[in-house]
Amino acid sequence: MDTTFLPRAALHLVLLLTCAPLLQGVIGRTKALFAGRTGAPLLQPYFDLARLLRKESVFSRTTTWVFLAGPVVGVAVAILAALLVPFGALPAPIAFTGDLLLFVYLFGLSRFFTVASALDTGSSFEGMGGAREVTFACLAEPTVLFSLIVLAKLAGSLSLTDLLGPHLAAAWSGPAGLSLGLVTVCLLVVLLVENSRIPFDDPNTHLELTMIHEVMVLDHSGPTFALVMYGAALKLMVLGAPLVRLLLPVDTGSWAGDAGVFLAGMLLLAVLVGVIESVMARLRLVRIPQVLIGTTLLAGFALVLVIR
Amino acid sequence: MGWFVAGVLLTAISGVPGFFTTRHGRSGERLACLLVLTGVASAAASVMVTLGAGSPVVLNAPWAVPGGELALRLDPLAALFILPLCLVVGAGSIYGLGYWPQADHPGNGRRFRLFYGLLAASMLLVLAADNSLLFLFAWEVMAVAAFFLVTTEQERAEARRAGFIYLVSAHAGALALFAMFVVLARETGSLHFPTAATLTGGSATLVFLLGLFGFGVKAGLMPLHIWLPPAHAAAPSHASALLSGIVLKTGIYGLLRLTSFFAVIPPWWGWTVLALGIVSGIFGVALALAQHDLKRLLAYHSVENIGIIAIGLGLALLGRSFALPALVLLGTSGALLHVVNHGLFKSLLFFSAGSVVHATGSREIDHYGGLLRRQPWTAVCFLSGAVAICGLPPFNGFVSEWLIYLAAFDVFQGESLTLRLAVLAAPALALIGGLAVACFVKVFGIAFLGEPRTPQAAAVDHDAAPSLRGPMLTLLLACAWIGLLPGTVAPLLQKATTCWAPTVKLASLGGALAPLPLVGAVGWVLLIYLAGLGWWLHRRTRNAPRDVSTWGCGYAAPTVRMQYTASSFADFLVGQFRFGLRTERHGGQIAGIFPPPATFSSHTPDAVLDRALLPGFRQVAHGCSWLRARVQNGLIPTYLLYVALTLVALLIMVAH
Amino acid sequence: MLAALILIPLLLLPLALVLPWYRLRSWLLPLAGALHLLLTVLALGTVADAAPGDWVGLDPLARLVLLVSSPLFFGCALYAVDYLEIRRDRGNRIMVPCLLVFLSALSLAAISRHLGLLWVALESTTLASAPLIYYNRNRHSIEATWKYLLVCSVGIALAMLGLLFTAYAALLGGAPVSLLLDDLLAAGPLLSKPWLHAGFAFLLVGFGTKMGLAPLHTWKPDTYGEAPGLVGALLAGGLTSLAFLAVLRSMQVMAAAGSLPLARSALLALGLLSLLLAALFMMRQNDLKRMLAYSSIEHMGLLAVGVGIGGLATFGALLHMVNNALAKGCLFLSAGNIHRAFASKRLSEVRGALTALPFSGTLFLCAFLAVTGAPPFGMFLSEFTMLRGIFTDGRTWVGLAVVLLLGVVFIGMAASVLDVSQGEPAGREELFTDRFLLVAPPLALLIAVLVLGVYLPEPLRLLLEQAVGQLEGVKP
Amino acid sequence: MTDLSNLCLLLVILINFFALGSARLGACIHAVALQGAVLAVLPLATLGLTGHALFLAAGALALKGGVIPWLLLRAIREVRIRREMEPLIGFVPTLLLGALATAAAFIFADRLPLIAGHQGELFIPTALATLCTGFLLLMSRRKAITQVVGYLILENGIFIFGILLVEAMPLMVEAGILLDLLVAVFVMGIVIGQINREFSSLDTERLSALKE
Repeated sequence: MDTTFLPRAALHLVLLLTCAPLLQGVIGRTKALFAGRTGAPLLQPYFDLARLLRKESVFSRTTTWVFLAGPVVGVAVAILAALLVPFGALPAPIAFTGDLLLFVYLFGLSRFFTVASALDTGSSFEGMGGAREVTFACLAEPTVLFSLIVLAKLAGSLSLTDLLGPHLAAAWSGPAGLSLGLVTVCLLVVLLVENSRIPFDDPNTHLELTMIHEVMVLDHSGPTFALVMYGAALKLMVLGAPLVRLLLPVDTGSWAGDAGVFLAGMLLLAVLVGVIESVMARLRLVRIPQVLIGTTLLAGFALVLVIR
Repeated sequence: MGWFVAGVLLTAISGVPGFFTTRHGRSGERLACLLVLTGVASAAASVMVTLGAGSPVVLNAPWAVPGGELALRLDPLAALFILPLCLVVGAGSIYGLGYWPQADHPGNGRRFRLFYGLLAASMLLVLAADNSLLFLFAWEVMAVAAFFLVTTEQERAEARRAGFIYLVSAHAGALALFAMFVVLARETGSLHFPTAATLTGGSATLVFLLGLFGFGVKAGLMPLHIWLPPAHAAAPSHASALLSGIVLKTGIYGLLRLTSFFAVIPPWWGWTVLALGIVSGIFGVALALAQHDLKRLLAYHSVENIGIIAIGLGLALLGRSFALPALVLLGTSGALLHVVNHGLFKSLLFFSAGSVVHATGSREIDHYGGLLRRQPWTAVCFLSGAVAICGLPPFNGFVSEWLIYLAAFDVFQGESLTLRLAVLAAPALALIGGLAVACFVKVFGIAFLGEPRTPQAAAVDHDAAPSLRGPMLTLLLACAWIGLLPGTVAPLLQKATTCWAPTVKLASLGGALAPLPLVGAVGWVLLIYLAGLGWWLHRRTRNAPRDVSTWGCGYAAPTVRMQYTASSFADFLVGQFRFGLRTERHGGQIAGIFPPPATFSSHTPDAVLDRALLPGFRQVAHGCSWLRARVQNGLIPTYLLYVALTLVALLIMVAH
Repeated sequence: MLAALILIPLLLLPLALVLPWYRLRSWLLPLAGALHLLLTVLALGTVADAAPGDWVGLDPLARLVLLVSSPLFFGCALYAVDYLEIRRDRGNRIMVPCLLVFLSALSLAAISRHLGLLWVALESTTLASAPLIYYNRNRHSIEATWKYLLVCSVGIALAMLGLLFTAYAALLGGAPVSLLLDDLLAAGPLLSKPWLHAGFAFLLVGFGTKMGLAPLHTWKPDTYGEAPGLVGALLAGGLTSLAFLAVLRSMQVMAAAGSLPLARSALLALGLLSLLLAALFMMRQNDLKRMLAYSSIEHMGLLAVGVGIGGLATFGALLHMVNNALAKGCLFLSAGNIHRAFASKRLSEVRGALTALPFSGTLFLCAFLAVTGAPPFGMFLSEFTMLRGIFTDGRTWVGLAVVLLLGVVFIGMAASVLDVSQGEPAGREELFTDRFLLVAPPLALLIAVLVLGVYLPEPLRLLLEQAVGQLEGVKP
Repeated sequence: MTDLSNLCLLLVILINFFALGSARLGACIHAVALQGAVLAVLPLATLGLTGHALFLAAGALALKGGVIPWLLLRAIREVRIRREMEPLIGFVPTLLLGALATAAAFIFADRLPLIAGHQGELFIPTALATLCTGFLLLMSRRKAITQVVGYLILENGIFIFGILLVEAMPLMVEAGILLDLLVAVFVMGIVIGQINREFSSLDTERLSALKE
């Protein structure tokens, strides 16, 4: 632990905790604009969180402490994972060989508890949502690993900070550019799946039967629901960070500069997500596994490109 | 070493005194438990001393049988298997006091404890044996003892069938090992185990194939896993824990020991083990996902975990073939650590499953529900076990899988292009992990959360008794310890790897190669976060109203039958594996506007046993009886004809 | 003293014929057995090896066979007391004398050094055991007896011709024409090969029939299936060992004449065939005792294979002969108890022996484990030693085949035995329960096998070594 | 005296064929008795009037020519069975096979190395031919008694061979052998009686309840 650990960690956390909800706002705004509406203010997510925190929770008599564990783990994991991933050119505060696997498995942990807390309500809808969630996650896992392998092969290291290091700029133009592109696409798909976005899920559908992620949190209210939403926002940002770094591997040299670039990138990503959500329709449920397996194959192809 | 032998003997005879006590008295079982505890304690102590000593402790005494020799050898590799064995056996014997008390099982309790002790002792012997004959001796005793544990409730047809399948497959494996050790002896000229990395034999291929079969059957590598699910389901839970947690590992130990003998490892060995591992891992967990019987499900997860271990072992073997020390170190230590971990958390899971079965009297997951309120301790233990077996931080499962991942990534250090294909182990592991999460969320959610699905689940009134709770918590602590302080086991893994591959120059584990302490540290941070947030949320929602019913999308009168069931939870995911599983679905078709009551059930038979082996054997047996009816046709003239023909044949033979 | 071995049973014979008291007559058997055992032990200790020219005498092989058969007979004799007690309806007027004659003939066969004498003794055992097989007096038993009598007599007749051929080989070779073993061994190389080899073929067929090597085994399932348990034990444990001894004698002659490899390959062929047949025919065998008969064929096959390989394998085979006799005794006796208790030997009707007969059932299960070569029983050691011999000899494929067949045998046997012993007892007559003398002998035999499994006494090892030396044609 | 012995041997072969061909059980048994009697001549013809020879002759005459046939005749009389042979394969094929076997025996015997004394004598071929005949009867006839007859003829063949090797067989052993033969046939007789009681026929094909 060098002396700069604490300030760097602090910067990371500040960026994460403050800016995460903003992304949701941006996505919402983008969609509204596409739909020709004015839309909610950019800071709407903050207001929602504040309102929820002020409210009182109501719990089904079926639920137990596991019901609370879901949101808690979700937020905790997101914050912890943020310490393992570089924000743009800002290196991760905690970086060591193999931290990328920790990164992946932490989200596995949060999924475990999210689904568990959904099942805790005993509602068949939430059970259904949980089943779909784990299915898609299973099918997405190999894609993530393939992409990470490609990046690791390029970086010759097993730490996220090195994986997303300055060498990417050169790599894009190099022979590995194609596989980098494929990897980017795959990671984008994974981002959309993991954050339950169109075309894989519809965050603001109004029919429980069609929901995947949203249906799992039907019973949350007040502070716990605030945690759920906040966790979702953090997750989007944490999972988006590598993508941003991939797409604009710029090193300005100064912390402030790097942070700025990163934030800009995140906002662009949010806009992109918004655009996708606006222009695409939601896939039929049975199609989603096929798409995910397709992405896995893409990632595999990217891997083949780099190891030969 | 004297302590070790004493421990073995004590454990072996632990069940005997019980036969001289009254049929219902508790003294016998208490004495047995005490003997087992002292036995494993002394064995463990001697192993600890060995590890401290550094150089392996050996014992060579004469044994008056042809080729026999009482040769024992305790080295770190064996120690790594013996220590969890001692822990699980000890915990199991305490658990048995509450789970299988003599008072409730006057018929088979004493027999059970006799063979429990025998099994433990023979396994200790297997792990310490340094002579083929002694090894086989202990190996077979182990198999037979385990058979009697499986058929403890031999009045149940299911148990008998399981026992038969187990006994047959165990014996088939043992016969292969007979042949293997004999060929080995032909190479080395003696039945004493050769020293590591010395063997350069002509018939290495034969030895490896025989060994792979013999040990693979015991370890339950797909497609040799046939005996595993029925046996684990039929045995009493602490026997299942022993079977799944430790007995399987003797197969892995055998493979490790065997491969350690050879100076050069052909690449195809590594590839074979790796492929088998991947197949076992993926299909094991997929089959597990499709099960509704709690213990069968756990058994299939053993197949999966053996697969993970095999992946690590395969990578290590490749590392030796291609001379990559880092790969050897990571693969071996990953595999070994996973051996230990699986021993711990699988036993934990079986113990808690036993507590559930004990309380509800059913093994069907769909008969449970809402048990968390009724059995909080059991629920916590099962939950931690589940998190651990899914390889999620901060528990021990993650550490070992993490090491194996690192090994998989490490293949890029090698020059060979074919070797790099081994990196595919990583995505496979990821898939396995994902499926495992799905499966255990299912089990935990359906069994412990929601509302009780059946009257007997609702009627559960007691949590695990202290004699059950103690062992479970011990194992839980062990899991957490390895998960949060992985650095502490690194030296042991290092030593074990060294005595598996003494010729390879190894870096130090836990350094830059695999910073175990940091992993532990992150685990601690996670715990702190969880504690903080959880505390806050608890404070914030302490007096929130808890008397409303779950939101049923406007439906006012939901019943417990409406809850998502285990099969429906798994259905969507299992559907993706239909090509390999061939789940049988019965009913469930509804028609009309006002459909009549309909039932739906799905059942996933074992791909190898139920679909291939049993029908095949039926055919063969039929052919045999046909032939017998022809040859042994009961007519004296025919019989005399045989005599004449034999005579003629022999005359012709001797004429040349 | 050797003469006493033969005479004592014969002396008791008239007693058995005239004694009016049923139970006392039964007790004659243990008496004879005990005396015989005592004398055997003394003889083994004191009597020196036979000198050339003796008609009866001991040598390592003979000692081995005596050592095996005498305790086995004693065990069966003790068992017979209570057995005959519960079979008063059938009486023991025939059983006891026949068993006495059997014992006498058995000892004669074991110690005779004249092949003709050996032949006579063997034929006498056949004749003496025929009435024993007919003990149950029903259609099946009569049929079994007839088959046994005819097939074995024909076989043994062929053996006689084989002896004559051997003698003719001596005649032609200009050696002294005699069937004394020592003369033949001395004549060794002089014997004319064609006659000797042809003679060996006849001998092998003849004694092989008695031993029950496939495809000469045909009488075995019927006989073992219908004979009472103790007779089955005596046949499977004692008689087969004697027949094996006879085969070994002829091998000795072949070895002396320098045609050992030929003899070996012949035995190996028959042995493998027996293993194969036994393995296949044990599948789905619906009759408990017939299943045991096939198991006996399997073990005869193992012996033949072991001797057919030679060296270490022969050592294993001889050790296996000892184990086989003891284990088969236990197996047949306990199976007999189960048969009595359930009044049936159809697997479909026998269930849950462990629960119904705690002692016999357990013994049966353990004996099953013993004969299938599971430690800690002796057969594990002998089979393993045989395998070592086979592989060390470089016959990898033979070894693998043997292993495979052993596996098949295990599957077939386990299926039946587990069905019999486990589960809920169904349809048994309550009148039969374990009695001391019906349980103690098999238990003793089992313990003997157990001891041989964990400890091989030095004298026995030496004896086996010498016997192997004899077979390898090494002049003592 | 070789011509005498050869004559006897020829007679033996003829009797073999008669036994193979005859349809009447009684006749068959008488034939065997005659064969036994003829065999009794052989030792005297070859060995002269030695004690051993006399013993053999006497034994053969008494048992093979007398007692055993009498036992068999008594058996069939007691059990009052039909006197047909009831062959599994017809008489003509049996005869043909018998002829073939005999020819084979002669050829085989020619191939075998013999000591000077036995060159050109009929002993060995006859012995083998008789052996084969016995086997043929055993394998081709149904009735239990016929099988006993076959067994007897088999034994006769061996006896013929044995005459060549009297040195090898001391009296005691010979006695034992003959005794065994007697007892064997005796026991067989008893068993036949029992079979008849159980099955009311001597058809051995009924004796096929035990199979597999």
